Amino acid sequence: MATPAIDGWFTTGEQPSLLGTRCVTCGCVYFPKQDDYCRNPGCDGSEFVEHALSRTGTVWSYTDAQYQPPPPYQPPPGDYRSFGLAAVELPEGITVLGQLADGYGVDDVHVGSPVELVVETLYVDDEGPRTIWRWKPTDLDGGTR
Amino acid sequence: MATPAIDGWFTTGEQPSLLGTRCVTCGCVYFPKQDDYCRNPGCDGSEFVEHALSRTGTVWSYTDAQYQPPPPYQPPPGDYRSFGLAAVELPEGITVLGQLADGYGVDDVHVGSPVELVVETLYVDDEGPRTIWRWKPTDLDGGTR
Amino acid sequence: MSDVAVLGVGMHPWGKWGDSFVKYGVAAARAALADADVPWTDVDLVVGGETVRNGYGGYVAGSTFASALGWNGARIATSYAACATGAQALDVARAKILAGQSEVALVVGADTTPKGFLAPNAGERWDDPDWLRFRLLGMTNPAYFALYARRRIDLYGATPEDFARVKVKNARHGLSNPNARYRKEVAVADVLGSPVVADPLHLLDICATSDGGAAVLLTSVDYARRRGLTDPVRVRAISTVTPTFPQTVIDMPLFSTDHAGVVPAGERTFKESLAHAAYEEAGLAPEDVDVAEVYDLSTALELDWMEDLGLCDRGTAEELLRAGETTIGGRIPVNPSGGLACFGEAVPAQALAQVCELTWQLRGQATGRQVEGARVGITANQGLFGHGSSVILSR
Amino acid sequence: MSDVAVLGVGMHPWGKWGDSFVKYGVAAARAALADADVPWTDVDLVVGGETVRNGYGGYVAGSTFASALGWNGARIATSYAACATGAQALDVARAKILAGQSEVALVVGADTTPKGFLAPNAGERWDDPDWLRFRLLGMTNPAYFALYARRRIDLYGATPEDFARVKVKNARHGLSNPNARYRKEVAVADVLGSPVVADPLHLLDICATSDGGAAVLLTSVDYARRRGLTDPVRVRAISTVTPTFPQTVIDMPLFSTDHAGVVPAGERTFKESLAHAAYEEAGLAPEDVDVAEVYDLSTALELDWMEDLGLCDRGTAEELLRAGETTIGGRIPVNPSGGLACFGEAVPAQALAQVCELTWQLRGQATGRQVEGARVGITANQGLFGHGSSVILSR
Ligand SMILES: [Zn+2]
Ligand SMILES: [Zn+2]
Repeated sequence: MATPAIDGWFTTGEQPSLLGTRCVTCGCVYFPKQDDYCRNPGCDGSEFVEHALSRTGTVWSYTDAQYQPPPPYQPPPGDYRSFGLAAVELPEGITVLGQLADGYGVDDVHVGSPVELVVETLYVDDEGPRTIWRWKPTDLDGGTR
Repeated sequence: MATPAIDGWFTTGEQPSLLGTRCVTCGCVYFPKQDDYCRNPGCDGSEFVEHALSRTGTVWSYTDAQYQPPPPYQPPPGDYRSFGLAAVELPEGITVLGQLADGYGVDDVHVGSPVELVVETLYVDDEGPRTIWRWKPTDLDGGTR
Repeated sequence: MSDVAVLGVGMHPWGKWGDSFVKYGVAAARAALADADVPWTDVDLVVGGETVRNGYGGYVAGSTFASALGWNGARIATSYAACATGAQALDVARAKILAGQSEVALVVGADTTPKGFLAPNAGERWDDPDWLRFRLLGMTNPAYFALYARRRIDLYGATPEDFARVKVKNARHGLSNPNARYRKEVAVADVLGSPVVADPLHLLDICATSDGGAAVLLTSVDYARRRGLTDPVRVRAISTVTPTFPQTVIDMPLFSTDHAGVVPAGERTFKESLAHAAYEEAGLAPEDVDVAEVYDLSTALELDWMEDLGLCDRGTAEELLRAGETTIGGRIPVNPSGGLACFGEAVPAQALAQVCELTWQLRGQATGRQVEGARVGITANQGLFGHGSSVILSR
Repeated sequence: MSDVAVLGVGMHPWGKWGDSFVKYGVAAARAALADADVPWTDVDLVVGGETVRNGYGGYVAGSTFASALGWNGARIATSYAACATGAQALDVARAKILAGQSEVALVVGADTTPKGFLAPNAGERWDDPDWLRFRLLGMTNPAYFALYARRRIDLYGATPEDFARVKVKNARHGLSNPNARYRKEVAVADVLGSPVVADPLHLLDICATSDGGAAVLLTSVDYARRRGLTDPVRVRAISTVTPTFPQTVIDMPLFSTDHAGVVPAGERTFKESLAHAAYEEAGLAPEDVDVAEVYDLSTALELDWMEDLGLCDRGTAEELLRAGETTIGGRIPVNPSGGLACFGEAVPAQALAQVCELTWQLRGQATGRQVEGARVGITANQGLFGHGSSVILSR
């Protein structure tokens, strides 16, 4: 059975989403989760609730990894294949990094193009597949490119 | 065959000695070896020759290790046995740390008592015994203790 | 005018909490800000005491704390100096204030430490003396402390009972200190009955490693005055001098002393010179000191420090101790906070914790451990590789 | 008077020498002392730029260099601030001088770096973003640089050829620089023919990691005058400001920006604010700048920096580049040293190397790469976790 590569950073259902926290005092959202202190300099809040981030957003920028990254990166089984990476602006005003979904690369996105969150296998270890969130392009033809 | 636990720090013959270096410019002696720059603030020497330290000296202070030290310490085979440690003043004016020779402990030395350098097995690895310099008390009865 | 004001101090209690060092640092920082009644947004400089055992966030402690408190555009700096880290961070903050480049500087140190002996980070490093001393000699930190302790016995007639008395005293001092980790009476027999770690030192002679955090809010004297504080606690000296060659006392984590055969050794040992420079800078003398916080990594080291600070002659610290003169109420109380004996060591926070304690003492706020009428306090510590510090505060 | 004098500068050539970082640092320090004709024993403060990849000696760089040069009782400090380390070390030295606590301060940075991608230290650290970004995303440093480069293409019409032109220019600049590691002409076709590492960046767009060392001897203006130097190169500004919340540009090694939904973003980006603070402190404007040394971790980043420093409007750096205005002889030469393109990055030394180069430029000693008549120079760099610096020197 697939398990997340890290606990508590995202949900894994049909409509997965990233899990951050929101400061109860000022409303600022944090990803990864912030539980102890609010990083808004005008707020000394210390109470947080879990907050699911928007599942869709637009590409702020993007690239790929044409060489295998060094450890602690865990390569998937088989020969190395490059993968895409994108920083995605979510409507609530936070930009989040992620790999591009399997099969998508830098030619499938441009600055401003829409993506949605998916969960896919990152690597496989003794306990089976380990999953991670990824950004999947949703408008392959409608871009301005 | 026994090999030193570290290369070039000591000789292993019948009269073993620690190997340091001496600054050709000012004569300051260094142990461990100093090869690149002289640490005498009044000297900018950068040429050094190997220098064998005195094989005998007097105890500056001493203690033992009654608990097994953490890695990268490599314990010898078998149950843990405590070992002695001493800082020894050599006649040329340098004080050097070392374990006490096998079988000797804190009751066998006192501040000012004489010791001489021996080489013994520190631990054993795939390539056999690994040796280290140690200080051996030479006047077990003549002390003022 | 080369003074700066200590406007606020704060700590996160020492213990083994298992949280991130950042949480302790933020708690201490907010406590210091609250103590001074200064808003975070007034802070124009954050100096972090680095911790080298907590990933990248620890290497960039100034940034980590500034970010956690909320980026406000303040300048940042990060200092590292082993056990003297906190004092050096304080020194950077003071210099920036005296240079007119900062008015309100927050200095923060915090650590999360592993159990047991402090050991080097993972990996093989055949050119790193701190790694090699474990590999080749099994020479732990307590073994170095034991060398110094043994010399007191062989040279000055100290006894293991004397060392135990230091622990007994400090345990009593720390009983009601809310930030101390250990708050329990200890008897001489408890110390002598605890296992020997490195002869002559018992487990209870040696300080533990702890989690903890401490913060000091330094400001210009002008800023303090504008806030109505005309008589704040002031930093009078921060000594961070280094040894002079040849250093002839074996120093953790080294294998040897310097060679004294060519250049003669100086008149003062390194630890003596730390205190000497502090007194010179403050224009004060040992006789002026009312209270001292010194680095009792071991009980015996506290006795060394008393002499290094000039609080008594060489070889006579045991006399003062036995006479009760270093207890609160005595002539020169040492470690009224309870010292490392009650706190355990949290490296980048420790020198700042000393400053926190002296501030409370000089303000008369050290409830349950107050040195009455204290006007001048001194701290001392020593780290690896020629680091050390001595800070003098006065009212 | 808030200036300090740059009395001496020195470097150990960049390369892959395989020696200890200490050796490079000592060589650079001795070169700076010789350049200034000041004896080591005059130095009263050593500030080390820390390297976190070289064992304990690297963590305590100030101590390591002071000890290697020979303990002389000087004060020491060690600074860490990722790529801004050298500038922060310089800032500490300047503050101590301006505070009247030092007259002659030696600032030293040196590094030995592994081949290939910079990767985190060994060990599992599930709360360390620098470790997690590799583990969860495979997000290397060049990938961050590529995000910024791609935005120039999509937003401003930059091309991979433009990026290659930066490399061609810098390679030519560095041809006769004796401290540069790479001294070879490069053609646009060479860059575009090299493998893509992180689209759109090719191998030759990205700087290597190098061994190297740099040192700067700072003194009070008084000390310089007493030595007969009435017109030394002066430090006019050292900006080490941090971001303001929310930081809305994704920053290495983080997973996300701050949330801009509650507190509105400030008017300047972090990198813009670094330069802005430097100009304010120096009382100068971008128009006053004759030469710039900026952190070209990638070719495209040099173009970003030109705009961040106000040397041209946003989105117009390519125009200047194509017109040859950033070449020596042009309106505003950028990276006359050859930049990181010719040096490769040696983290704690790099920001000091920039100051060395500007010092040579302002003295008219940059043989083979001299920007004629240069009177004002600016540097810029950015490190991880909200670190960055901008230094202004003038004659
Ligand atoms: Zn909040
Ligand atoms: Zn010499």
